[in-house]
Amino acid sequence: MNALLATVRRDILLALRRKSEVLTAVFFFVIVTSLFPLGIGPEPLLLKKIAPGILWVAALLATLLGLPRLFAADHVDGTLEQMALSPSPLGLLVAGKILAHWLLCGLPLVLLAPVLGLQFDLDASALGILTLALLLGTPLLSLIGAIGAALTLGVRGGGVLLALLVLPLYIPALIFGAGAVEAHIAGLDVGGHLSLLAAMLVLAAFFAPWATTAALRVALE
Amino acid sequence: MGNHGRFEGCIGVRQSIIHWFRFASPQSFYPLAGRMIPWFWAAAAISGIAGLWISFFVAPTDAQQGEGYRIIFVHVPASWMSMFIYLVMAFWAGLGLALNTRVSAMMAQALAPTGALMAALSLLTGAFWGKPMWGAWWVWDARLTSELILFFLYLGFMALQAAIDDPRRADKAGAILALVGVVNIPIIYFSVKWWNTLHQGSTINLTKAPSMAQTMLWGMLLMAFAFWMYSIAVALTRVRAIILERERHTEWVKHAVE
Amino acid sequence: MLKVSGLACSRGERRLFADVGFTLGTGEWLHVQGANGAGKTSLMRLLVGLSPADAGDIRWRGEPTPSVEFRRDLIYLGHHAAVKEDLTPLENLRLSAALDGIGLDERAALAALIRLGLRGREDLPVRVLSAGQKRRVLLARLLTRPAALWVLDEAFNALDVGAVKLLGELIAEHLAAGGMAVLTSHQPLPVPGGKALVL
Amino acid sequence: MQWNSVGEFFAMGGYGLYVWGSFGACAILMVAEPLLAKHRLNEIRESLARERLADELDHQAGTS
Repeated sequence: MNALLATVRRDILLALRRKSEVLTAVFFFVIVTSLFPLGIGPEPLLLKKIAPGILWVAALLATLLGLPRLFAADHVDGTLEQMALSPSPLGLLVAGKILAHWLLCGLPLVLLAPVLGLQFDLDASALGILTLALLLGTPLLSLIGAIGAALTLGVRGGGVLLALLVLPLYIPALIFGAGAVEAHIAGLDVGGHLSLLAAMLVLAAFFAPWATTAALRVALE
Repeated sequence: MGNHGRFEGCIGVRQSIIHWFRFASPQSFYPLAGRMIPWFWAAAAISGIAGLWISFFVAPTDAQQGEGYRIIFVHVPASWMSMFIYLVMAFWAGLGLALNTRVSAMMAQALAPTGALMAALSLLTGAFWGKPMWGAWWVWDARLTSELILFFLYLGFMALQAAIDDPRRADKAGAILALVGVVNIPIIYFSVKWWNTLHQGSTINLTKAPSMAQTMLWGMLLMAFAFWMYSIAVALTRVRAIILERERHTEWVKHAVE
Repeated sequence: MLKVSGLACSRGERRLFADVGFTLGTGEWLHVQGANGAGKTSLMRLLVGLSPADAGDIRWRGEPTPSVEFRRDLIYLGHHAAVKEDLTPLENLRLSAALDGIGLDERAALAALIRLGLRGREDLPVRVLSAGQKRRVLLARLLTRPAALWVLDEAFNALDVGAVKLLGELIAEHLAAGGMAVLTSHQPLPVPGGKALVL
Repeated sequence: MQWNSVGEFFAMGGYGLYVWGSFGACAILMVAEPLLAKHRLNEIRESLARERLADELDHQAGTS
């Protein structure tokens, strides 16, 4: 467990030395969501209707943007090799890296979402549901994305390939995440959506680090 | 000569581990596949002709959808096969990953294009059905949407394998992806289904459409059997090519192709 | 203690080596020699468990590898720098120790860096150091991480005369304390004794 | 048998385009795929045969 926390600390320290990489994903999220009203028109009812979908798709793409770098730097400089040979289980270190990725890339999106939701005329309770759904959904995106990042590590055209592999797997998160906000706006109960998101998160937290570890070992061979 | 020694060493070890699994070695599977292919083609042709005859001349006109429903005789088998092939592909890939048998990984690789073709056919025929029934080539129906995602999963699998140069690494990475896909397919399917019922329920459903007459069911099953046999025959042909491509530097390949 | 038998490896279709075997006891070291492309690095990666062997058996203290015990007893330094350019040498040392689950206080880390001649560099980002100095940061791990088996691939490359001598001393101390080492190099090594394995 | 004429059979009760489009697409793709697979197999076989021939020629040149 200490090794996991040490990995988180290390990756956050590294990110703080290279702030631009973290900020890119956040700016991307802000810009993409702001482009939609410009493209569609400022009609409040329409914007309110499409807001959950747009915010979720933008969060998906922003997460995707940072994924290729998740293991690439460690792979190039050889620290990943050292992790694979460390007495600490590689799965634990990988879980730490995924957690750090979420803290650096997912959590800022969760915190920014309510502010951006205001652009779409969402009311306070809808913003609350949006934040809650993203809070459950963004770790799921990091977990699933890590598998894709490990599979495409060091592969030609890795970035585009990563999108092709990962985006179809993001669909359930998108459906229930955006669905929760839509259901709330329509006055329906959102408990089902959120508990399904939570269930998927638990499932992914269990399997994704394991699959990622297996893929990393293959990539290191 | 170094290759020769290593090859025999591998075969020796492998055969002692799984001696009952005779076609575990490419060397013995290559001729075996060659002998099996004509039989699968024959089965595909016979059941295909019988199925087509039932689809067009025996099965009655549907009261609700007229003659248009006859599309199900290719749509449903294609959809079934696209899902079934993914499972089979993941099974072989997983087996290859667990037991390190080369043929099973090659089999997974050979099945992927056929599975993708079945998914594409399912989408195409779905569109041909949708246009007269729903008035649009594409409708976000739960089944069509799931099929589209399945098609993407096949493309991802093939793209990943194509992007990795080292075949052994490509096999393993592909296997992990296929297994991740298998876990996700039911989740994706149910989420899409839920999403669909939440937004708009399509009134006429392609697959459940006609109150299935006995003859229709038989036609569909025969066609599905024909598609199945076809898939095996094509996949075996492809796996033979893959075996030769991968093993071209071994001694047995030099003697096998006289 | 380390017993290797019947090891075989191929890259693609090319067979690199077959039936490689040796044993190492306490205080012994092995010099792996061979021309470029003979498979020295591949043997090292097989040995530590990064890549699977085509055939063969590697046992550490009688148990098959890779195991947690083996990884705990192992230090592997490869061609890569394996240090983070954006961190200082001190941070690099302490964080890699933390990842390995080993507590390393500042005093011990500093002492290791000073022994490797990095006095005055401990708070600079590694990116401003020279290639040889980066290598020294990595070598400092040999002092901070207790391990019985050192697997060093071309560890003497990019080192100046002083550092070569220092690394030789470190290895000699390690062997004298009952450790084991597997080294690759083209040139003669400044370490006495040792078995030789030519690929 | 529900068809009174060939024309009726091809018209498919007004659904001709869609029904024949579906069956046609299946037919085309399911003929093309085996041909492509067979082509791939022949390609590698020819390449192997060429290599074998080259080996023989090489061998002859070496011995004569």
